[in-house]
Amino acid sequence: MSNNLLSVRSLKKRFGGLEAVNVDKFDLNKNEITSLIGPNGAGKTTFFDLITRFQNSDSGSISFDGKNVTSLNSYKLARLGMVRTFQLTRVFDRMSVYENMQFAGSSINNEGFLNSLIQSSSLKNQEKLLTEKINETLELLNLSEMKNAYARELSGGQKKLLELGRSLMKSPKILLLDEPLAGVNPKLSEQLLEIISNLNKNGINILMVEHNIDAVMKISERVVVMAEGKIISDGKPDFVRSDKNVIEAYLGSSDE
Amino acid sequence: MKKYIIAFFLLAISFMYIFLSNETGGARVFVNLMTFAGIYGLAAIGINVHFGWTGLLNFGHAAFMGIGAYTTVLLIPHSLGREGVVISSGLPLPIAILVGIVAAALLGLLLGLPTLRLRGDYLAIVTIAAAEIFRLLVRDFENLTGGVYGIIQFSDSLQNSRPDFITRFSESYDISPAQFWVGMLTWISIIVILLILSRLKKSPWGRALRAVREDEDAVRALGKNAVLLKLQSFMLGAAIGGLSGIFLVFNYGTVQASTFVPVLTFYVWAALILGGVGSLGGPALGAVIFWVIIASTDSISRFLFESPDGQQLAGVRFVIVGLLIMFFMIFRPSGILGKKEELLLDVK
Amino acid sequence: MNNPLIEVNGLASGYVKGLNILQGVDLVLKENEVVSIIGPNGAGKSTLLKAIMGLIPIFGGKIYFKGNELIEIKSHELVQKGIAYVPQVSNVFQSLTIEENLEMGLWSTKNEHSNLFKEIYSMFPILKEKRKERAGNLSGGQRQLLALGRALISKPNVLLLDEPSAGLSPKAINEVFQYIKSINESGVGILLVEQNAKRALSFCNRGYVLDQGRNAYTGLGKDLLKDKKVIDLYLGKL
Amino acid sequence: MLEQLGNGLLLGVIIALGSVALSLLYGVTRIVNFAHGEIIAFGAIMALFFSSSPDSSLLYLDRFSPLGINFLTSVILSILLCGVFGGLLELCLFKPLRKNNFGNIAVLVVTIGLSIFLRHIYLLFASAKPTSYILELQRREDYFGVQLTPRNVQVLIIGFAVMVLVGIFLTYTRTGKAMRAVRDSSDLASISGINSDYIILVTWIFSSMLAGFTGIIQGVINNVRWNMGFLILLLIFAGTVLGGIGTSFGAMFGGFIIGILVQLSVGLEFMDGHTEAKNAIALALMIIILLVRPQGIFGNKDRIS
Repeated sequence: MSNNLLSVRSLKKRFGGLEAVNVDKFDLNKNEITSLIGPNGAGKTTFFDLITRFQNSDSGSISFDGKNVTSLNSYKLARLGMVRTFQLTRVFDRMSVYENMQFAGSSINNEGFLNSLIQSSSLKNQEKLLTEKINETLELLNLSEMKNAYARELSGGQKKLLELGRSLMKSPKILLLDEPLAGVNPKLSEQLLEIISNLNKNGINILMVEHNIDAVMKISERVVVMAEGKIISDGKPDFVRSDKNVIEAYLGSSDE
Repeated sequence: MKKYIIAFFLLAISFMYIFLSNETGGARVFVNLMTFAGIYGLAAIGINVHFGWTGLLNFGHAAFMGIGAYTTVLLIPHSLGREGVVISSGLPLPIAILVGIVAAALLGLLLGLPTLRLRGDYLAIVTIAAAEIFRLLVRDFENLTGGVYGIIQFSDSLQNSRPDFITRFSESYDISPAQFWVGMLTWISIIVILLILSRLKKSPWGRALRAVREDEDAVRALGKNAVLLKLQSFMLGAAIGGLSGIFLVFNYGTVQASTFVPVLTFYVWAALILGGVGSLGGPALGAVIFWVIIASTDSISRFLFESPDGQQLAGVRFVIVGLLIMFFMIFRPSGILGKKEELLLDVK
Repeated sequence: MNNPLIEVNGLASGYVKGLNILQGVDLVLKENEVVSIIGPNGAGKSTLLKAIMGLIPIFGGKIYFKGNELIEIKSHELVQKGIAYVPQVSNVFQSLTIEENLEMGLWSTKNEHSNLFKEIYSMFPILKEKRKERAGNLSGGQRQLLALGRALISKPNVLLLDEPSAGLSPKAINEVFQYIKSINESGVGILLVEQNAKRALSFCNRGYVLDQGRNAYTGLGKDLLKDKKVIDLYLGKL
Repeated sequence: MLEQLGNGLLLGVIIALGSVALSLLYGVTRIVNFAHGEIIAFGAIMALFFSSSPDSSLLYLDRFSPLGINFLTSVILSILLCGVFGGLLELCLFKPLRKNNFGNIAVLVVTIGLSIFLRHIYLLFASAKPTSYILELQRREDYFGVQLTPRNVQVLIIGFAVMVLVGIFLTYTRTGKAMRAVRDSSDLASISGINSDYIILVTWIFSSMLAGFTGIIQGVINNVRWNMGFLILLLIFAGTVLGGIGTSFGAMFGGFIIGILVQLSVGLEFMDGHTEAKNAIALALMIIILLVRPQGIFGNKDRIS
């Protein structure tokens, strides 16, 4: 039990007549890159929304880091260290790259109305300390040159990087990446994969939804396959790759 | 820089127009206009915190202005318009003003709690409805608010504090000293509040509000309480609105249910859009230019009608207000001072 | 016989000016053909269909339908000309009944309706069974059939399909592909975007592989399926 | 209580009709139209202009005198004019905004400007005083314990009939179905061969005619004023929100409830002497509904987040 960072039990969500998610049991081990794959509409993003509390589940329970978070607010869950990105990249368009990072990194305390009004020297110091971390992270992501650009001026791939960088400013325990490689060119994809795998080596757990099967198989320690809201296969990449269920539902067989 | 030069010229032309079109009493007209402009500008600064900073649609500003005004006036010596009985006891004015501002902020809290979780256009409907509820209640509960007869004889609390030199200065230029004092206090408040706001805007809090304006879900994903931030912004803007309402009734010297009608809110919005949504000084500048336009509408009325009555004067004024709102929203949504990069065209 | 139905030359398109997702794509669909478009996510497959259908602005290149250039395309006029499109998501009117959905597909035609309904109903008996129900209550597979029915009822010459198998169970996928096959056999040219690349390539006559908004590989479906480079890049070594 | 029921039914029918028109427009175009009240007033004022006797002292900019034609003809002409008016608004204002990708909020602010503009044009052209149509005065009679004039009863019957017709129109006609289709998804509608621009234009015309009709009913029951639309707009919003914004049936129902509630609350004991506050109660109810069930009674949850 103590090895499970995240554990989900009989989680259900329906939309009208459609059973979007129905997951009996899902545990996430520490220090692994886990990938969630499956055809479009299999419920991966809904599952993401449910465990990050962006949507309410109909029934079931979620616990994170030993705490029951089934009905916790999404932002509180993020404070506990579960940080997500979005399938359609969500950067703050009319703020600069640097401000995007600043907002992510600044403490909730400093964002308090009174503290911001008074602007004590400790607040100013903390904001300065932030600068270093921002510069480091931007360096890591190769975004330093775009530091002062409005976020909306970035290319699709750069926005993905910025969103990742923003999440890193939170020093998360677990990062949930929703299609980090979607719309990213092969070269940048390589780079992103390397960054993700390095993050994992530095102790950040990764759970990601991704369609790029090659990338998934290369980087993940564990692959979970969803179809029609259910988990149909779960295991090491090699196991999943040869699982008959998976081939039928997702990878597709060439014999017609 | 170019837009500041344009703004400067607009102001200069406006003021020249006032003095040229009023050969006698130009100073009086100028002070009257600047006082109203200051009050509306202050109110617009409040809405700017809501809309420009946070993306919240508040169309019930009249309620915040009204609750600030009524609370303050009822706490100081006053008399109800119909009965004329003077209630001479009360709190000292500064404390009453403070309570008025707090009351406005609390109304913001009350309205914000249920509605800030909803989509933007719902907030617009709810705030306009809340302002109407406020007006109807004020009108109906006559024994407290004076209803349509209103409250009178409360200005002394403010005018007693007027320094002698103001009075002497006013008299030598044929200006109403009472109005000059209100106007001066209003513009001093604007400067103080803008200083505070410019500090807040650059602070982590101000940054967080802008992030909320851009994308609430992303804010939440980063562990920030978007609803709390919106609530704080809503209360701050409401408080500023409350203060402007207080100045408004001291400028009139009376307050009735009809002072805080919905069109008041629309006037303020027009000033905001004119000056530039999101910019710091834009709302105040917008209010000045707005009032110059309003003042010059009377000559349009005289052109259209031989001897315009009150109805025609008001009609022409508001026709122009409506046109201004539409015109700027469509062709220059960033207003005179707004940043082009922060255009609000695509706000959903 | 083998006249081109749709011809796309150097098409550049995207949602916002200056950010072209398609950067010069060429493509030909001939009569009676099934042509599939595959490629990694973000390659511009769905965007290509949307651009042909006039749903997003075109910034360069040309599109021909039966030899005539399409200028300032309006989607609803294309339907009259004989192009039908089944989008990937929100492809049925949820609050309308099945019958009303099909009726919407007939909006632009002045044909005798009752026969067309009969045809569709005999092709998809499940739709007849549920014709008075709201489309929002259908399962994913049934929705896909309804979407097909809605597109087919206007008797198109060309059918654009955007990932018809997405989110369906293996059984439903088989069913949908059976239908697509028989639709094609009835003389409708099909342009198929599929994520399930192997299935698509083994199903089609010819295939186009897109990458980053450009043509990467083109060829007969069965050749592409064996092409080592294509396997390496997009099919995986499964 | 019962003596207010008659008034409640009358107000209910006005608000229900207004809500249907507003809700239909919102559903198809996503525009929260604050100028809706001004279209309502336009119908009422035009009917007044057509039907009042030429020598009556209506202002009309001191230059135009009323036409003094038959009331029924006036009503029909006014409703048609409202349709033209709505169509022109779409073609000259809202369609260009849509083509330039204006966001919903920007359009909302534009409708507020439009509302102020139109309302005060009416103030300039028409009388500021409440004015009645030239219809004979009638005495109230007892209908099953409800007090109404014979004309009130006619108005109620016609109002209900129109709502039923609207329902039939939306459910069974080709255009009605297409309106619902565009409401579901305008992209899917256009790839089905429906010209969504055309449907939106039809919706504007249809909704404006309905609004004009609402205004005339309001004028017959009460009177005509330049700001009559704005005065009732908030109650119409309340009705729409109560029923669930974007659903026509919900809007009808919600509007009706609001109307009856507003009038019945006059009879409540604690409301004694506070007649003005009756509208406040309906508006407060709207806020409470938003708090507990933001999608309204019949609304769809997807439409609110």
